[in-house]
Amino acid sequence: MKKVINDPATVVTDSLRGLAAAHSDLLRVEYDPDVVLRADTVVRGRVALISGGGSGHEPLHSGFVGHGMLDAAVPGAMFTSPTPDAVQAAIKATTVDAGALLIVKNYTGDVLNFETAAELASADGLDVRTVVIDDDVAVADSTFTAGRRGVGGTVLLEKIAGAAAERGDRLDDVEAVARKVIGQVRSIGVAFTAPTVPHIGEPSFELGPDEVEFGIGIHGEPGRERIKAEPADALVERMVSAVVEDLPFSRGDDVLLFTNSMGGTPLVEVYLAHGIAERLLADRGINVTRHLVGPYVTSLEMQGISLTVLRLDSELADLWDSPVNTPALRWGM
Amino acid sequence: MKKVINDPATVVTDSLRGLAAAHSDLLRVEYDPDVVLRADTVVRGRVALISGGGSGHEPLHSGFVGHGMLDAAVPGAMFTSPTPDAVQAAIKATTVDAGALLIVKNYTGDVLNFETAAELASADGLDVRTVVIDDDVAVADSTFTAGRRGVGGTVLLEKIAGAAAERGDRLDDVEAVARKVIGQVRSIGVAFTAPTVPHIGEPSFELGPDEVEFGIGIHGEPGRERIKAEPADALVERMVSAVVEDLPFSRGDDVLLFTNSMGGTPLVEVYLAHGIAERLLADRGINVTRHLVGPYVTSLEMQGISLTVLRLDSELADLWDSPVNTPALRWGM
Amino acid sequence: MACAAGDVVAALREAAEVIAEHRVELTDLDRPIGDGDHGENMNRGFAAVLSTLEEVPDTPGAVLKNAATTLISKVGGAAGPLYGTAFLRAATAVSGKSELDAEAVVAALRAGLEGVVARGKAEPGDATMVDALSPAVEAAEAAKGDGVAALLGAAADAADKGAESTVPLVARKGRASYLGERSAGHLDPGARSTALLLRAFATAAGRA
Amino acid sequence: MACAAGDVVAALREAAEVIAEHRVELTDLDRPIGDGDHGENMNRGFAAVLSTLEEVPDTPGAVLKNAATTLISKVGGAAGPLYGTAFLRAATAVSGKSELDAEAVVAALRAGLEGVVARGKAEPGDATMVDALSPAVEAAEAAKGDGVAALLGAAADAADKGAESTVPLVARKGRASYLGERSAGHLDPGARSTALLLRAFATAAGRA
Ligand SMILES: Nc1ncnc2c1ncn2[C@@H]1O[C@H](COP(=O)(O)OP(=O)(O)O)[C@@H](O)[C@H]1O
Ligand SMILES: Nc1ncnc2c1ncn2[C@@H]1O[C@H](COP(=O)(O)OP(=O)(O)O)[C@@H](O)[C@H]1O
Ligand SMILES: [Mg+2]
Ligand SMILES: [Mg+2]
Ligand SMILES: [Mg+2]
Ligand SMILES: [Mg+2]
Repeated sequence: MKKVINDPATVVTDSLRGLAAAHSDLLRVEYDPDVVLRADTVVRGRVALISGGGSGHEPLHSGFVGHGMLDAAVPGAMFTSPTPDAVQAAIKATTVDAGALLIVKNYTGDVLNFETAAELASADGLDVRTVVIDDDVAVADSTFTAGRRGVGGTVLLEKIAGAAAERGDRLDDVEAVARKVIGQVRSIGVAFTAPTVPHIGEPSFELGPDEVEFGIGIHGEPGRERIKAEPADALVERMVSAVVEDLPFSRGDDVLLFTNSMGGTPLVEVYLAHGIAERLLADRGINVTRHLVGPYVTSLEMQGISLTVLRLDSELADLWDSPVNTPALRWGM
Repeated sequence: MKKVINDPATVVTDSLRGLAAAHSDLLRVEYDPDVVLRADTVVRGRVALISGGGSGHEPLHSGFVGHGMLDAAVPGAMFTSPTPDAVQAAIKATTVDAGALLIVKNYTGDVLNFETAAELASADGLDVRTVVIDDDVAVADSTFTAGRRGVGGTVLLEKIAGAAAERGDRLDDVEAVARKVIGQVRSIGVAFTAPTVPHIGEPSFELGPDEVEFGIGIHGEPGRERIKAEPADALVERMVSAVVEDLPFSRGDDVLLFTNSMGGTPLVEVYLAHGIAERLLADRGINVTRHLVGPYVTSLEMQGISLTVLRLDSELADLWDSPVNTPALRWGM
Repeated sequence: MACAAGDVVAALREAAEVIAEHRVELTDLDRPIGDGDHGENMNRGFAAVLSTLEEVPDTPGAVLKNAATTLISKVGGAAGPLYGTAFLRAATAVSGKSELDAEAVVAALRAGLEGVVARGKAEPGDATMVDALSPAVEAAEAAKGDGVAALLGAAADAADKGAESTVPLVARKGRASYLGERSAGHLDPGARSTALLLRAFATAAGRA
Repeated sequence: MACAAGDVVAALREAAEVIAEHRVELTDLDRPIGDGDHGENMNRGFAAVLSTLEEVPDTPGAVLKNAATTLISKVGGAAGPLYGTAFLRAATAVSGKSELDAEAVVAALRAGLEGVVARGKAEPGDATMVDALSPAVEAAEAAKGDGVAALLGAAADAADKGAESTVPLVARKGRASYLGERSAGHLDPGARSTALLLRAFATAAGRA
């Protein structure tokens, strides 16, 4: 394993020091427990939006702290949920009178740790709610399983809920818009290689030279199915139909299409996939009116891509378009 | 080789279709020859800023087309300079009365092809100049060699010259500020893995499990020296001193520090390196007043990072801060 | 024989040592069906527990409660809140007592199991730590007439078997469940760590 | 024997075929010391030249000029403008002639060499295509009394040797120069493609 690190045990904290140096205008970092906070001061009457999870998915979540998006991000160890004390520290630093919404990706660890923190904060008299995003159609949704994972849709959720919080919506309304996004967003991922977690030092799984994991998560867990490598047209068709048939999206829908690099896949391929996906959606009468392309929800150096489709109405489109100023997403200011 | 492509022969064009779909507000693409153009109309009195080169370095250059940066990008085949007819098409589409500046990375192929195009355009009565960026300190600069390569500094040059063109500077002045940037910017890169060019299908070079190429370019050409893998502190120190001693940068300098991912290195490591580099510069009394961190000048999926340092004065800092709106760099609007 | 606070401390020391020894094994078990961090998570947590054991509180319950808080804040992942809750419920079950007899140890184990189930909603057969802990509690109950060391030995044996029983199962909770049918054929890492912890407790009790 | 436009076309067809056959070899030569595209570049260019050869212009110079324009716009990289310039200068050197005798062929080769040097500023010994082309021109000059086919054969032989001579050299132009000392020990891909082109021309001339 060759990586730009000093010590697997300190890689997350060491990286946060660079993040803090690079973006001191937007955010500040507190250490032990590690939390990333908006640089501007906490505002009375504004709902605090907080997210977090295992590290290794950068820019998720720390790169989305700033105006119009997250008030705090709580980075856990690599691929490991942060602990409740860190989440509590983020809540304490950002939450005043209007309460807080915690955005949690649906993994047992994240759900348990964030819910524990929310309970403890509620016991302190704060109105702290959690929403759990579970947009990955690769996982069968059933009460007999841990349920679907939260993946690419998380970025869209953080942006849209962040815009609602920024414009002063009350907690009920921020929560409602968040639940609307969760209800209307679906994702699927594929991987060509496995990520290497620093403290393990070897790839999380092995793939043959023409094997592809279909329905991959973002933690190096293998996908739902192993398929043969195929041309981009066929692969993207497989992904688009998995996503479209799930919600299902229908003819006439306006959608946001988000084509994501899992980290190691070059941008040239991500745009290539995006172009194909847009065409395949258009063939089905689905209208892509908003676009996002790039490495936003990654799994370290894993090669692969994911597609996320969010059905838009005018409220969601407006919130998406609202100004945002974070290290990784910025427009309108 | 597993990649999201249909055919190595059409990968660049196929990818441009996705770029065009994703950013129709900012740019439009013309095909055969392939050129990426600003979506808004050409303005009389404004210098056209054009760059380009082999593909595979995305977002360079296409991702920097837009307000305050490039008027056109000319993407060649993978790692292969575009041909003069494509550069001429870009010149014709963007250049009115104020002339054009071509930003060329110093590779024999790019220089020859862009200069040929510039000569042909000059013969048509247009004022077309070229500046050649050669910021890579890994290569010995000598009239007996092809000279230094153009690498990470190219992004900073395109941003700053783009801001000068946007505010209406005359060609002489845009060229002068471009030459100032070229005179004050230095870079160095390292690689842990080699990129795989689609039409070749295998990595460009082999590296042992603990070998690092020091002084790498961005085309899969091996570096100047092969070293043993070492902790981030030592590696970044080696990089910082190569850069600082070259210009040299001195105590009291204000600089922009740009820490770049070569593509396959996760952001968490890039920020980690950035934090170390900032500290090492501070130790030398060099003041980092502007920051850029991320995958901006890549070499497909190659793992590695580069450091670029630009000495700032108030003119360069102002131009850096000016509004920019491109797919890959955006602020102030 | 009954356990005083010092005995619980000794058991936790033994647990920390065993977890450290099996760090790589636990992580390797978590790689094919999870995200390859269970050994790291457990080791980070128990190393932290170890570092808090210098000052010994005066009751077994207090020792367990400190361990619970440390595990909740240091382990992370799914295992952190689950083991944290288990230790917290165990602590509550025996709070106030200065020594734990066999009855009390079984009550603590059962409370721990109930805590895991309350938090994680897993049932036996879902291929989780519950598959080790649940038969362990039954075996402890059955052996409680033979004293603390013996009942913990019986619990550890049952946990080993229970952990083995996860191999053919299709996981229905935790990350492994994302794999569907592909999760079958693997030993659940959390079940294994539960078995290791119980074995460590039995070893420490046997020594006392 | 002298070459008419049709003979130049035949030579270019042969060249396109030889380049296609050696595409992988040229790319492999470019990988350790360059960016691994020389075979692709040359093949893209000569395939394009081939596709323009249906309509034969009436002079050798016109055929060469068309080839030059196509190479400039299709090869890309360093080799594109260099070979393009070589063909353009060669075309200019023989423009107007309807047939090329040995003298004219040598003049065309020499003009091509001068074009490459004018554009690329490489000197013999810099480990570039100049190391193949420069001795080839001298050999052609020396053999011009023996007719076109023989002088091209002599040129190809000299180019082969010249290409081989780049192996021990430290490159001073092109991408290979970035490697410094590490560039020694490799055959320069452009020198190899020059030798292949001259061999193809000699083969075609031998057939005519
Ligand atoms: N809902 C659950 N109920 C009981 N145990 C669970 C549950 N989810 C996960 N586990 C246990 O946690 C173990 C994984 O722990 P760990 O790897 O540390 O956390 P994570 O899965 O978050 O990376 C699994 O092997 C399983 O035994
Ligand atoms: N300045 C130069 N003068 C002469 N030949 C050169 C020069 N630079 C490069 N070459 C030739 O070009 C060849 C490389 O061509 P190619 O791989 O197609 O282009 P690129 O280096 O741009 O990828 C080298 O092997 C060398 O023979
Ligand atoms: Mg985990
Ligand atoms: Mg090239
Ligand atoms: Mg795990
Ligand atoms: Mg080349």
